[in-house]
Amino acid sequence: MAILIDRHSRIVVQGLTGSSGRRHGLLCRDYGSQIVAGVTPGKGGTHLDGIPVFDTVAEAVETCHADVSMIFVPPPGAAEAILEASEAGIRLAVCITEGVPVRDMVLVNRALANSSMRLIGPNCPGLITPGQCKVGIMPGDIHQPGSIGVVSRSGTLTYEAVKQLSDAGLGQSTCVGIGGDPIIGTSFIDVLSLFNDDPDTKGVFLIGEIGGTAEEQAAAWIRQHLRKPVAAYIAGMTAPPGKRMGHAGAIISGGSGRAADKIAALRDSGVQIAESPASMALAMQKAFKAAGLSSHDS
Amino acid sequence: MAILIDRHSRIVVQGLTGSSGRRHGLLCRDYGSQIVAGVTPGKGGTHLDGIPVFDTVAEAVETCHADVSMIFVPPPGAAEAILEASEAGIRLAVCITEGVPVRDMVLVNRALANSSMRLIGPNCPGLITPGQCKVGIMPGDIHQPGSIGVVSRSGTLTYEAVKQLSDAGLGQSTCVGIGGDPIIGTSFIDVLSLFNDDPDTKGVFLIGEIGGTAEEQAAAWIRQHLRKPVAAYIAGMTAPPGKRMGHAGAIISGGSGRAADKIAALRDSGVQIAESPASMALAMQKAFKAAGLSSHDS
Amino acid sequence: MKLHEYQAKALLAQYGVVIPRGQLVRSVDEAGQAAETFSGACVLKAQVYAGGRGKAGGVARVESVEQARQIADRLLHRRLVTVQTDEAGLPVTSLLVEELVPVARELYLSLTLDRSAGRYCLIASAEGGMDIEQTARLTPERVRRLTIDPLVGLRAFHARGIARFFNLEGDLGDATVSLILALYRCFLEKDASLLEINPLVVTADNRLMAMDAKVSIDDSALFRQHDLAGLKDDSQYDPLEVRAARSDIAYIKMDGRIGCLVNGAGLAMATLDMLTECGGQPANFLDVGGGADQDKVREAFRILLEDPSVDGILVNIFGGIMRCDLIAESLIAAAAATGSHIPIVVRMAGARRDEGRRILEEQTDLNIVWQDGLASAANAIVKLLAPST
Amino acid sequence: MKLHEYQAKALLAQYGVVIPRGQLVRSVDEAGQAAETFSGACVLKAQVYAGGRGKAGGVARVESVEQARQIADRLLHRRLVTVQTDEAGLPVTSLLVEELVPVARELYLSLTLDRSAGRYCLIASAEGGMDIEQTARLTPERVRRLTIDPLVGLRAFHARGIARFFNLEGDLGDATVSLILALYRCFLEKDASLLEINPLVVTADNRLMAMDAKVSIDDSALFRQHDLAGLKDDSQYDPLEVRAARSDIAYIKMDGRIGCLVNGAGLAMATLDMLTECGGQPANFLDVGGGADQDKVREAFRILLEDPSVDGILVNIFGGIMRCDLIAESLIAAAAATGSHIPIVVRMAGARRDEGRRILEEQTDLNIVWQDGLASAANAIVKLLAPST
Repeated sequence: MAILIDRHSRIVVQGLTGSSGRRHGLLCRDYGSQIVAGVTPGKGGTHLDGIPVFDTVAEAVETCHADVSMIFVPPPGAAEAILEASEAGIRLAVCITEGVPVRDMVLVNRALANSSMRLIGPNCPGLITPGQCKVGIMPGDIHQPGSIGVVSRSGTLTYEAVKQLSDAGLGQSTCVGIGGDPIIGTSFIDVLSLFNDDPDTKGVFLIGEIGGTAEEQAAAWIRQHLRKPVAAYIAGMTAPPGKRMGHAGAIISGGSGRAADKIAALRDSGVQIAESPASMALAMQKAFKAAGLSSHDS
Repeated sequence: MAILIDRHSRIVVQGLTGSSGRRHGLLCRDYGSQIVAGVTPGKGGTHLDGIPVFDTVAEAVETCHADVSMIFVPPPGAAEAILEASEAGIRLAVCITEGVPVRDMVLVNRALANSSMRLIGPNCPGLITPGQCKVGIMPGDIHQPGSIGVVSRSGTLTYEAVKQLSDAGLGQSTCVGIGGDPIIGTSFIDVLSLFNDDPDTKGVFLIGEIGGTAEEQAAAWIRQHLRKPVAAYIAGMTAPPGKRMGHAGAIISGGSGRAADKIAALRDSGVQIAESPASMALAMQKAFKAAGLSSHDS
Repeated sequence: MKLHEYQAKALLAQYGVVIPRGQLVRSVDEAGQAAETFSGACVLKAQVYAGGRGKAGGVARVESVEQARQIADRLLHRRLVTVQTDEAGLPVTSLLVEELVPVARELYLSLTLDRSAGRYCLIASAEGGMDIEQTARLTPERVRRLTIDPLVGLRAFHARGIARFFNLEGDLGDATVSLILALYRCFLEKDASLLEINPLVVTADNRLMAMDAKVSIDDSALFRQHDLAGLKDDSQYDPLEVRAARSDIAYIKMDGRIGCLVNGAGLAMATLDMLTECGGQPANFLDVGGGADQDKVREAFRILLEDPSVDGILVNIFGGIMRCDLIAESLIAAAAATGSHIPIVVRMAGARRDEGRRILEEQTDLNIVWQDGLASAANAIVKLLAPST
Repeated sequence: MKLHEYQAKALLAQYGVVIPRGQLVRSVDEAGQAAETFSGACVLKAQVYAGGRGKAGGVARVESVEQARQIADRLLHRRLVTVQTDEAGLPVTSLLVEELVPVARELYLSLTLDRSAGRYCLIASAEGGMDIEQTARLTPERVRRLTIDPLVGLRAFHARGIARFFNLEGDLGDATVSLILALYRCFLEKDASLLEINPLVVTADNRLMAMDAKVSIDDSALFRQHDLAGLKDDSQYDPLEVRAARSDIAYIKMDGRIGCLVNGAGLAMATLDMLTECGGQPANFLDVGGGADQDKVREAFRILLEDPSVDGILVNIFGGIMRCDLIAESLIAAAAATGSHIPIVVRMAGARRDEGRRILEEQTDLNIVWQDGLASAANAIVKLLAPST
C-alpha cells in the first residue's frame, strides 16, 4: 500500500529535457517508476530515451494518463509549472526545484487551496515507496521495502537516516521529503496523517531542523492523533542564531526555531528523540520497544 | 420567518454620509429597519441623525454588532466595499451601487467563493421583508406582509409587480432584487432555493428580462426542485436586438437572451406566465389555482 | 463602448500585436495618397460600429490609386447597411487603408466575459474569418473555450495549449503565446468587455498578424479609462442618443411614433411591451434612471418633444427614489419650453403620486391625460393617436 | 539579502514614503560637509547589516560640524559590535548623516511572511522604537497583525483599520493609508522578505516619516531584481563567506578549528552537531549543495584549506546526486593545489562510495583518513587534532 505513490503511479516530468530533469527522470525509471511523459515547452513531439515529450501537461495527462508530476523547471517558471499541473488534473505534484521566489509560492499556496492536487515541496528531494516507485532525487539503493514511514524537511540527512534504518533492518513504507522552504505544499502533519491511516506503516521517523515551528505543530498533532511509535531527530543543535543555514527555512530568529524547543515539544508528545545523528535507527528501535512492539514486527 | 432579513437584522450602511446613502439609510430606518451604523472613511466618530459613523466596517461590526450591510459606495470603491464587508464578518451585503466595473466584480466573485458572506447585487434595488425590515431603495408602502416570495432582476418593474400583488391581496414574504449586472452575487436559483425552504413562503413570483440565460437556468431548477406555485413575467418581448436596454445585462445577442425563449423554458417548467405587464398579479393567482390552492391560503 | 477597427488595432499595437501597415483617411484625396504608399495595391475598410462590412461592400481590395479613389468616393459620407445595423445603416466618415497581406491560414481569438462562471474567458477557433457562434454550432471541435481564474490569470501554459490547438509550433508557436499574453494584458488594463481578433492570420511569410480587431470597453469602467473614453465616435449614434447619453439617460431610438419616458430599465421594457400589446408602436426606449433629478427629467422630455417622429408621449413612472410631483413639474416646464402641444398620457405610482397628479391636473394649457394603470395608460395614448393614423 | 538603511530609505522614497533629509558619507571630510548643510545639528548613523546600533554607539546626535567630524572619525573604518552581531562586529564603511527631526510619536509597521499561513502579513504596533517581539510579549494589545489574502491584496480598508488602531485621523490618517499601500506595493514589486519601519514617527509638525527602515530581499528572487542585487555590500560579510557565495556555496564562518565540508544543509547541521557531541569545535558550516559539480567542490575545499583557523577537515558526503568518486578527485586536486597537509577525515556514503574510497586510499601524499560512519569520522578528526591543542 504505502502512501501517495506506488507501482501504478504514472509520472510526467516537467522539465524532462533539462539536465536535472533528464538525469533524474531516467534514474527514476531505472528504479522502476513509470515515467510516462515529459513536458518541455517547444519540445513537444520529440522523445527522450523513449519517453514522449509534450508542450503542455494537459497533453501528457490526456495522452499518457499521467497522474503524478515531478517538476524540475528552473525557479523563474517553477511556480507556473505547479499551477499548470494543478489545472491539468494532476493528483500529486512533486517540485524538486530549489530557489522558487516566496512571492510566487504565496500565490501558488492560495491557488492550491481550491485545487484537488497535492503539492510536495518545493526545494525537496521528493518521495519514494521502496521497491515500487521513486519520484525524486534520492539514491534508490539505500532504501528497503518495509513499514517505517519517514518524513523530513531535509535531503541528504534523510538519506543518512534511511541508510541507518535499512542497515538496522528497518525497511520503509514511504519516505517523504517535504522540503526546506518557508512555504511548502505538504506539511509534516499532512504526511503524519497519511502514515497514521496507512495500514502498511507501523512506525514513523521524523527528521526536523532548526527554524520555524513546524516540528512543534507536528508534536501537538502527534500527541493528539498518532497511534504509532514515532522517533525523531532534529538537526541544528549547535547552529549559531541569526544565520541562514543553507535552507531558506533554517534560521533561528528572535528566540524561536531553536532545536531544544522542538526536541522538548516532541519528547512531551512521547516521541523518541535521537540525541545524535549517528543513533537515528536506534531511536526508532527504542520507540517500538517503548510501545511494547518489536521493531521486527514492522 | 421570511428569508435573509427580518426585524432582528442589524444593518450598517457603507457610504451612509453620501446623498443616496443618507436618504435611503434614513428611509429604511423610518420603515423599521435597525440601521445601527454607517461607514464613511474619514468620517469616523461623527453621527448622522443619531446613527454612529465609523471609518471601517470592522469597527461597525465590533461596536454595533452589524450583520447586514447596505452599500451605496460609488463605483470606483464599490467592489472594495464589498470585500471589506466580507472580511469584517458581515453575513449579507446588499450592493445598491450601479456601474461597478466588471473587472472589479470578477475579482469580488472569486474572493467571495471563499467567504461566508452572501452578496446581493450590485446594481439592485435591495430586498424587503414587508412589515419587518427593508434593506434597499424600494418604496416601502406598496408592500404588504404575506406569503409570496418575489425575485427580480429589475427595479421599478418589481415595484409594479409588488403593487399589483398587494392590490390583489397577495402580500409578500420577502422581495429580492438580485440586480441587472452581468456578474451578481446571488442568482435567481439561490433565492428560489431559499424561498423553497421558507415555510412562510407559499408561492413565488419571478421577474426576468431579456439578456443572458439566467431565466432558463431558473426554469430548469424550478422544474426539478421547486415545490410551490410559481408565476413569472419577462420584460423585453418587443426589444430590438443588439441594443443595450439600460441594464448592462439586458441585451439580446446572437440569437440568445430572447424573451420568447425564456418564456418557453419557464412555461415548460410549469410556471404561469404573465403575458402582459398589467396581469402579473393575475398570473400569480392562476398559478395558485393551477396548483389546486387558493391564493388566499397564502 | 465600441472602438473602431483602426482604434482597436492601434491599441493592440501598443501591446506588441502585429497589425497590417495602414493609414486612416477621411477624404478621397487622402485615400489616394495612402494607396500610393502601397503602390496602389491595398484594402479599403469602412470604419463603422458594426460587423458584416465585407458582405455589405464596406471592405474593398483595390489594385490602383485611381481605383482606391473611386472606392473611397463611393464609401465616404454614405451610410453603410450591414446585417448588424438597422435599415438606416451607419455613416462612414473614415476609411482604413491597409497593405495587402498574403494569408496562409485564418484563425480566431477572443476574450470576453463568461457570465455563468463570473469570469473572463478566452475563445479560440481554428476557423478564422467566420462568425464564432456559427463555428461553435457547426464544428464545436474546432472551438476551444478557456475560463480564466482571476487569481492565476491567463498564463503561458494556457497560451501554449492554444498554440498546440492551432497546431502552431516553433517561432509561430512562441508568437502565439506572446500574442495571447499581450491580448490578456490589454484586455485587463483597458477594462475591455470584448477583444476579438477575427481573423488572426498566419501570413504567407509566416508571421502572426491581427487582420481585423474588435474591442469594446466596459462602459462602467470609462471613469478610469480616460484615454479610451475620448475615442467615442458620436457620428455612429443617432443624434438624440448622443444627447441622451450626455445626460446619462438610457435612450434607444425605435421606429414608432409614441415617445416613452420611464424610470427603470425593466419597467421601460415592460412599458414598450404593454404599448405594443395595445397596438401602439414605441418611438423609443427611454430610462431616466433611478436617481434622476429634475434637470435630467426635463432633458428627457425635451429629447422626446423635439423628435419629429414623436406624435404623442406615454409617461410611466414608479416613484421610489423619484418623486412624482417633481416629475410633474419637470414635464410641465419642458413642454412649456418647447411649446409642444402633442398628447401626453401620464401614469404615475409610488412616492407623492397624488401631489404629482394634482400638479398635472391643475394646468390647462397642455394636452395631458392622467391614467391610473399601466394598461389603461397604454390604451389611452394609442387611442389618442389612432385618428391621425 | 539585506539592504543598508540608506538603501532601504532611498527605495521607499521612490514609492513616496517620507524620509528624513540625509546624505551618505564615507570619510570624515564628507561627514563634516554633510553636517554643514544641517548647520551642524544632525544625526550620524553607522551603516551596518545589523540592528541594535543605537545602544552600541553606532548612532550619534551631534550639534556642530566639529562634533560631527569627531564622531565620524570614531565610527568610520572601525568595527561595530551590537547585540545582533558576533563578537567581531561589522565594519563601518559609511555613515548616513541626517537632519534632526523633532518627534511627537513613535509607531511601528512591518511586512513579512507569515509562514504558518503561507501568506504575507502586516504587523503594526503603537509602540515604535521597540523590538516588536518584545512589544508582542509584554503588551500584545499594542500590536496588530493582519494576514493578507494574495487575491485581495492589502487594501485601503485594511490600511484605514491600521490608521484607526494608531489613532491617527484627518490628514495623518490619510497619510497612514497612503503609506501602507505604498509599503505593500514596494514589498511585492521588490520581492522583499522583510520591510520594517521602526520607528515610524509622527513629527512635531505633523508629518508621517520613516525614521528608520530595514529591508531584506528574497534571495531566491534576485534573478528578477537586478537593480537590488547590485546593492549587496560584501564588506559586511566574512571574505570567505563572500567567496563561497560567489560559487553558490552555503558557508558560515564559526569559531572552531575543524573545517566541515558536507552536501546538504540538514546533513551539514547534523555533522556540526555530531562534531560538537564528540568534543570538536567546527570552524564553519559548509553545504556544497545538491547539484555541485567538481569545480564547486574544489572551490569549497580551497575555502577550507586557505582558512588559517582550520587545523583539520571533516568531509561528510552522502552521494545521491553527487558521486563520491568525483568528490574524492576534487579533494585531491584541491589539496595538491594548496600544498596543504592538514589532516582530513573523509566519510562518504551512497553513489560510487567504493570508487571514491579507492581513489582516496590510492594516494599517499596527503594526510587523508577514511571512515565508514558519521560518528567514527567525527571522533577521528577530533582525536587527530587533540594532541596539538
